[in-house]
Amino acid sequence: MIEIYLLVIAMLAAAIVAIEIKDLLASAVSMGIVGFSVAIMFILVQAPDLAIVQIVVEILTVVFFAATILRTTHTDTTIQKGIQREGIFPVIAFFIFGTLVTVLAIYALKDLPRFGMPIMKVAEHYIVHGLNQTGATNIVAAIILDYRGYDTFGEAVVLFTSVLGVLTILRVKGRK
Amino acid sequence: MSQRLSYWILCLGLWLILTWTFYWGSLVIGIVLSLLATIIFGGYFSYHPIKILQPHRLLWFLIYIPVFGWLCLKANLDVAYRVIHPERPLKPGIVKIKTRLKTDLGRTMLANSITMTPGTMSVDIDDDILYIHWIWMRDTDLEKATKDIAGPFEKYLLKIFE
Amino acid sequence: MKGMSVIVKTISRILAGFIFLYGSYIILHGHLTPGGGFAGGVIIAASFILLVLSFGAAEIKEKSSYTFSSIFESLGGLMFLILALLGLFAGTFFFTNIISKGAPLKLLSAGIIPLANIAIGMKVGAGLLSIFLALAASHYIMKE
Amino acid sequence: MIPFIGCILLIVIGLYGIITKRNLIKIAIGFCMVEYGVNLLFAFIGFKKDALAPIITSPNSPLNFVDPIPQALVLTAIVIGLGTTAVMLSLIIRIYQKYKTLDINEIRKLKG
Repeated sequence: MIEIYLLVIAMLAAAIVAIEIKDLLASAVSMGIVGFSVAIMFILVQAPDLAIVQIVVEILTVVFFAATILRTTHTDTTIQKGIQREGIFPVIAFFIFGTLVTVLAIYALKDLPRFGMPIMKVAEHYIVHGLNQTGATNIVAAIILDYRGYDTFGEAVVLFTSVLGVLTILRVKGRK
Repeated sequence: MSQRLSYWILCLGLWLILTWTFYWGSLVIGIVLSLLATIIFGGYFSYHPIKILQPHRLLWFLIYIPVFGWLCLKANLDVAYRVIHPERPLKPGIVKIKTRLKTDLGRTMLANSITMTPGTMSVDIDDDILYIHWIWMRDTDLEKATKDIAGPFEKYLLKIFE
Repeated sequence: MKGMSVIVKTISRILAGFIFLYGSYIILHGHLTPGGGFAGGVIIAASFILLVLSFGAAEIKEKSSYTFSSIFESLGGLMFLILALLGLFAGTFFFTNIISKGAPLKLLSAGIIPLANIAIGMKVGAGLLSIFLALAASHYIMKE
Repeated sequence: MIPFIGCILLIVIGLYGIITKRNLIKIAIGFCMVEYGVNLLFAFIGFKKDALAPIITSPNSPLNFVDPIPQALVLTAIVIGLGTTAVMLSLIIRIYQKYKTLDINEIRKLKG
């Protein structure tokens, strides 16, 4: 349990560094630290599938960010000391929205089951009958590819659309 | 063609280690996948298969591992001594050395061995010239520096990879 | 983007195939062990990305790699759709597992799940590879 | 309860980046933070004490597993997140090519 608390603290610290630091490359690397601590926490809450995907996807995310930063610029020129006149409105907006989100989230968290004691009504059926009905011993694979195949299909469509979007945005000139 | 054969053997060995079984379905899939990996990536691989089959190279490699461990230990103690010593006897700098190894794999192994021993680090490589960052520049002369840094590794690597 | 030194090239030459094999292992054992199409597909994409990064974008034939990755992505999507429609053709529902389940805990079991994993892996890997080529490879985007 | 609050705090930090930062890459990083927070919250909700990962290792083993459904939902969400991040980054590259800056205030002034 204690290791989850420590990792949460490390993750929050790295997140603040990633938002606040001036060098954009260092910012991307700090975001990588956040992602890797998320991956370690996935292992600690017994989700190895998620941990594998998170680690690999995190590496690719940092590579994509690095490619973008090499294409554009290295330093964040918008950071300056003190609060300017034009910078005060976003801060007020953040305070309003941040407190709103926090209060509402904590209010909603009261309805959730306590940490470590989930309600598993549907999952019980999948766990007990999963091996007989699908033949897969990895219950997560059985759910994403058999019980909830539609979900995965929609995901494939979204990924296809995003690839299409990237190639369309970045192409040199339109076809005549 | 022969390079691809050696790469195929390596890939199949990796598959057997990963699955750790001789179940026929898994074996057939492993052979097909190794072929696929060889077709896609094998063209970049350049190590002659005859060299894998010669047993004395493997023997020299087995000898090289403890030798490397001993050199690494000595370098560790040396760096620790320099850190603890009150006067900090450091004279860092970058020196040039010349290697006798011809193959890419041998040069890579030499550069990695130099990097993994504490105190020396290979910075760049240009054909047979290596640029080494050294924590205690004993000599800046090319011949002497080569003898000091690369000498102990090169003896064995020449026998393994050439 | 130029290539890196001979050390990086030599190591990545050896490792790229191994990474590809490991990704395939993750995909094919997705119904038995942690992993599956998503993770394995990204790992396979990573093996090609390693080659592009170490040899430089000038070395690869950019046009043909785009064609290859688009073909593989479409193939993956098509394979997944056909697997889903198989249940409909057999007289039951969309996404029915109609192939025999086989013995549990063996590689060749679980009906369409390994095949669907392969389809997902092809789709994810090829899609992410083409995203990477578009973001990082030089000729396609801009002539500065 | 405390791990849940950690996730909420990560989401709020991401929100802070999105709202107050003026650099486009920082805004993209803020979106990534929000995504991580949501994924982690889902995985934490499914956690069960002293239970194993949902993988059957032998036919007669006891079925004391954590909740697999949040894991299955998050698995697709992670890869979709990478896709949306890639679209965001390509838009950033195009904006930089056109305006030669990443500052959104400058871009607003230069528009038109």
